[in-house]
Amino acid sequence: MSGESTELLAMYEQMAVIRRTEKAAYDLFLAGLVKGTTHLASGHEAVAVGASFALRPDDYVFATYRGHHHAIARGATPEACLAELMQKATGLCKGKGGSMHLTWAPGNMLGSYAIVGAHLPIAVGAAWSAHLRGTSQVAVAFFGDGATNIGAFHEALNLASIWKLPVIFVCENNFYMEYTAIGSVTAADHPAADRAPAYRIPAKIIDGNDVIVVRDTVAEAAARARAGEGPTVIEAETYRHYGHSRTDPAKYRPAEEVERWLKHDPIDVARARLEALGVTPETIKSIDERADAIVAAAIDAAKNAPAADVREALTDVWADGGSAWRT
Amino acid sequence: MSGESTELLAMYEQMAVIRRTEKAAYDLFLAGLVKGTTHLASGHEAVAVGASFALRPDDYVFATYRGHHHAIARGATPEACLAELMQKATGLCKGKGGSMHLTWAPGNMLGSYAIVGAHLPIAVGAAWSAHLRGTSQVAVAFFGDGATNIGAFHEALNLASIWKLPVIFVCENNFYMEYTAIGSVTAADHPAADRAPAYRIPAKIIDGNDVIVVRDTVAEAAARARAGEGPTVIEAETYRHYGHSRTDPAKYRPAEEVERWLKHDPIDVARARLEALGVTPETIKSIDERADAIVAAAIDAAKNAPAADVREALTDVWADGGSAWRT
Amino acid sequence: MAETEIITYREAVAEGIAREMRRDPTVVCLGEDIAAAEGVFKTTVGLLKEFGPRRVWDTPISEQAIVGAAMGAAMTGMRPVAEIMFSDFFAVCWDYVANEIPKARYMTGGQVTVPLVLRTANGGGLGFGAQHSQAVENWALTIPGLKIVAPSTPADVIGLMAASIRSDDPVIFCEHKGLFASKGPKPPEGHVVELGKANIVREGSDVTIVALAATVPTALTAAERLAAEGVSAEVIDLRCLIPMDLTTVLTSVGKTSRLITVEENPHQGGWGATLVSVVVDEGFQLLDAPVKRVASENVPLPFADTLEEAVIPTVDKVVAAVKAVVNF
Amino acid sequence: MAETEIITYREAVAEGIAREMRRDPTVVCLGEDIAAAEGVFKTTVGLLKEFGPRRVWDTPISEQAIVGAAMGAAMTGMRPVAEIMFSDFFAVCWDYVANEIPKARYMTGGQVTVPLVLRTANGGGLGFGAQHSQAVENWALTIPGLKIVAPSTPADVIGLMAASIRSDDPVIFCEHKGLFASKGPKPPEGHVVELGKANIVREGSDVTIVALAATVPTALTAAERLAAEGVSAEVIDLRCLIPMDLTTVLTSVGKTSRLITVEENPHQGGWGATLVSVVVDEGFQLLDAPVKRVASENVPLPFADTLEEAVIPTVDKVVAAVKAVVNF
Ligand SMILES: Cc1ncc(C[n+]2csc(CCOP(=O)(O)OP(=O)(O)O)c2C)c(N)n1
Ligand SMILES: Cc1ncc(C[n+]2csc(CCOP(=O)(O)OP(=O)(O)O)c2C)c(N)n1
Ligand SMILES: [Mg+2]
Ligand SMILES: [Mg+2]
Repeated sequence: MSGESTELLAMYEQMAVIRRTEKAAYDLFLAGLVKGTTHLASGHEAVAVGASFALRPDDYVFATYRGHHHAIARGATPEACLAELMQKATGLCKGKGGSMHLTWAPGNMLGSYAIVGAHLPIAVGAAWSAHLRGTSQVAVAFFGDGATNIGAFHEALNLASIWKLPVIFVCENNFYMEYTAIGSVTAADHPAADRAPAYRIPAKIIDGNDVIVVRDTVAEAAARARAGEGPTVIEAETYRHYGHSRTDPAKYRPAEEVERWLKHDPIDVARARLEALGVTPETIKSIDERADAIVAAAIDAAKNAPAADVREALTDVWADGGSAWRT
Repeated sequence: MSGESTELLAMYEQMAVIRRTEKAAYDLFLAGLVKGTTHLASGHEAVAVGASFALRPDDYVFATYRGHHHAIARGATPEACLAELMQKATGLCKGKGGSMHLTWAPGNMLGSYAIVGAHLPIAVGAAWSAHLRGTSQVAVAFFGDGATNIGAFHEALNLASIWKLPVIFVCENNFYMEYTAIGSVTAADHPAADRAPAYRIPAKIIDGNDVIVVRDTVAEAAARARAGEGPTVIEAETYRHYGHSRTDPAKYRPAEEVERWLKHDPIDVARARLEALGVTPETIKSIDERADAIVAAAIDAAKNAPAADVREALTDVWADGGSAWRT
Repeated sequence: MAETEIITYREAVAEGIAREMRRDPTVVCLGEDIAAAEGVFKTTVGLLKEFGPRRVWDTPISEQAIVGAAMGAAMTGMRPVAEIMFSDFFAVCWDYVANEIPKARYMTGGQVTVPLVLRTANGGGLGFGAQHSQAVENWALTIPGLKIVAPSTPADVIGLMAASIRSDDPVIFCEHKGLFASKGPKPPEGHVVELGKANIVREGSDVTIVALAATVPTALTAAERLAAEGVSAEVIDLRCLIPMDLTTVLTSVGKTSRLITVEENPHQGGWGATLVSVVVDEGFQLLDAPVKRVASENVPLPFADTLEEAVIPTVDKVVAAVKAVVNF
Repeated sequence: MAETEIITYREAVAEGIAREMRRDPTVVCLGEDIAAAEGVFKTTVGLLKEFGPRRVWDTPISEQAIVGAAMGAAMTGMRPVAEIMFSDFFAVCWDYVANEIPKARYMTGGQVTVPLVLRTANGGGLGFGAQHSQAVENWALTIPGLKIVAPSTPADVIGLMAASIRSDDPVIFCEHKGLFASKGPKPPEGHVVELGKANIVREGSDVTIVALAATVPTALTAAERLAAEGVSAEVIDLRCLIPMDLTTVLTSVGKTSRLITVEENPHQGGWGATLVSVVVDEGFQLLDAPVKRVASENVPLPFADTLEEAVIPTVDKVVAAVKAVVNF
């Protein structure tokens, strides 16, 4: 197989694993084994995986509450993610974060942020730090279309631009906030890309469901960033397969639109590309099966893991590991 | 005299009164009679006066801590303004607001806001209210160049645009924040106007020291607003004659730049226009003298007014006039 | 009959708003997903349908613009009711809540009033994690110039919503997420509960337990358990933090000589501290025992149910605190 | 000699930062007008000159970006010291202070640390009006996960700045505007004051007065006046709200049996309330008199000097409060 086929196959596998992990999260939520809330990223896989394959392991990634795909793309295991959702001691955050706060520091996936837009300035700060330390690391902030109307977006883009920082702003434009269409509340057709010129930041609007396009666009932006040329805005158009959160049936989306996007599933797109590169259906099938197995094992392991340790409630506030507020 | 000469003369007089009031504030500050801080608007007069002459008395005006000119342009007396600065009972706000919070509700000058950018969404709300009540009133927010980098700016412009509200955003671009040049921290040449397209709002960059230009530009924006065509951004270039606040000598500004702007004094510009319209130097002189007299009387009256009533410390928190926090 | 109709706390929110919108055409609503989607907590169901898009507005994710616009509208003749979806998000528009809205009237020497309501889903217990579970009524308490309301029953939601919307002062209206599904009688039309009147929800003689919002049912359950053990607890639903009904509290402590507060706020900076500090000043001689505050631990709120329960007030913790002061 | 050199509180800020910047190359500063202009309060004088533009950064008026960027840098190997020019402006970046910085470590199960300092000019008494005069250390107190420091002398500024910058936890560092011109001995190099250690600045036996930042000199002056009238007051400079040194406070109350707090925060939600609530729980039997809190009135801060003085704590108010509890 060509290098490109091998890499695409690896990306395909990661997308397949994410898809199945999200499905598992959904099913476990329905079964009452995942509590609180979840915001699933099925349909968004190509954004996380394409970006991840364009980045170095030491680059920084910041995500939103819809961040399972980014955690996995940066190396967190499906098991640790599901265990976190199931409030297990083996969860990514020991059961203290939950679905909305998946974090995987070993992969420099530095958190999932549940206040819309909050992580954009934080990512700018990581990029500033990389610049100060001279490491040529890049920071990437993934955010939704809805985040483009909050103040932090504006401040982050301006600061990144004037300081020419190595940060990439990747908008996962799935056309909806929670239940409201982004177009109905935004004075721009492309909520992120159309605003980028106001900060002298170059922008690209891309098919966020084509993992190759995402990878190449992020790679280019990362190269610019490492060359000291500053930030880039990438607006990756995509679509969520589930509703906004939990069991939202997403009735507010026109059936025709849903159908069109389901036909443009990022996994199908990648499969078609693989086939075009001559990868056999059997090879793809074996990958699918491996993904099935990985996630099935993850579900099992997470289910069987011990519950979060209640003593952890009072740890990890301070760097010394504790939570003492008085002396 | 022509109608235009008469109006220009009236604007000239108001600018002359503001200029002298600011001078008085400065002198009284040096004399220890004005305490706390002041942010003088000498040099910015044409923005306030030109706008005010383009507006209806029932239109809303929102200003910053650099807002003396807007209070006076909307009908507050120099006496009440100076009395406020001097902590007198007869002050615009009974001595409770001070220089940074001049407010003159009878002229719908609904406040001076000392948190940079905060009043932009508030002005949008007044415009929304006018729209809801069907009054065809317009709201105007005056703000500095520095305010264009804060989140509230972004949120205000987007909301105003999508709701097509009758609001005018007037940036008094004096090229500096406190002591730092706006250009050094802003990813745009024209911090307000260059960003307007990101919100689909039309923008104009104008000579903010030419009162006629200001008046006509604001009049046009107000007409658009009243016709239901939505917001406008006006970037009025101007310059402050004093430092940022109190006795700041503004050493951070190049001498050549200061000189150039002092030669483009809005009062001189208006005087030249008056002369071009055939108004005699004597007429202008009589106006100058009247302004001298008004402000001299205002200083006297403010000095002689009773000090703020200390009992007022515990009034005006609630609409019932009191401040009881418990029952 | 209307009197015996049962309604959920969640439904009471929409009902309370609707009643005021019918009365007063200047009442308008704005917020994220409140109109077409009828609220992510379904607390604005029916409003768009009944009152139309000129009175019920969906907004972008722009909390500063939402609350700022509400303020500007309130200053100019409207009575906006703005929703902040989760109370944690007050942090992104805190300038309006802390610096603008509560100070406008005072700074201008009384020239302007700001009659608005900022409604929000407040509090924990649902496993939403550290950024979606906070009880933030104590943030508002640090800011003079805000009325702070936190109802515990559907009837109070309606009665206090009426008083809040009619109030000429700005009101922070905390709807507790943990109570949305709870039920109670639907009050008759015209039901108004005056701000600043605590409610003695259970009479008792051994100890006074002061609670608010979701801690009221916690306190009541604890009181029942204690009754079985021979301890008679008086439970006060404070209803409002500002105005704070200290008369009712001090009167009760005069009777019981013992005081416990039950707060969802973290112990550091929680509302009970202010209340207790007044009682130990003005009511020092009334007290026969230490005052205990059952509050959340001083940590962010964890996601896992068991951990969250370890952090927030529970019936067990209230019972233990009461026993400690009663056995003192 | 270095020991007898006198320095202003204002100069101590820059000195304290500079000492740490010399020690540790990961310490960087950012804020509005802090570099070329050396700070609007002249608290960063000399930093740009000594450390250059890669370590001292002027920013736009973008407090969310300032504090957010500081957080991102802190998570990735730097020790940023961010200035928020006036503490009132925490309101425009409150999300970072309340929801992001203090929760990151906990939410991630300890995966990240956020070693940063947010410095700010805090407090009133200078006639800057309602939006530039607040003492907001109590806002921070409502948020578990922040260390809160508020020095009262130049030596403490330097010693606590060292401890704050070296701390692996986020620190809110409140520099009191009313103290900038005050003077005191410049401490020797290497001076570090551990966080969470209160300072007994005057010993006494009749009453314990707990103060913070600008209320420390107020309390000390009151103590002198009281001494002349035969009342012996012990004055504790709390120095930090978190960690709160309750051991020192409880020990002192054990000796004096009487407690007064002097807070610039409004009474509602002020830090003294939390402190008092612990004392009346754990130290109930120590107390011989009501506890009084001398705090700001529950109103926004007025501009006029006389009105401001009527609102904030003064020597007269402290003396009156002490007399009331001593004569109880
Ligand atoms: C400041 C803030 N406001 C509101 C919310 C509630 N909220 C959570 S997700 C969401 C929609 C976000 O939409 P978008 O940015 O497009 O991301 P998506 O969920 O589509 O991935 C909203 C409004 C929040 N978390 N934070
Ligand atoms: C949110 C906020 N940050 C910082 C400040 C401090 N500050 C007051 S005025 C000012 C400069 C504002 O510059 P600009 O907007 O250009 O207005 P100008 O003073 O030039 O009229 C700053 C930084 C503030 N008041 N509010
Ligand atoms: Mg979206
Ligand atoms: Mg300026």
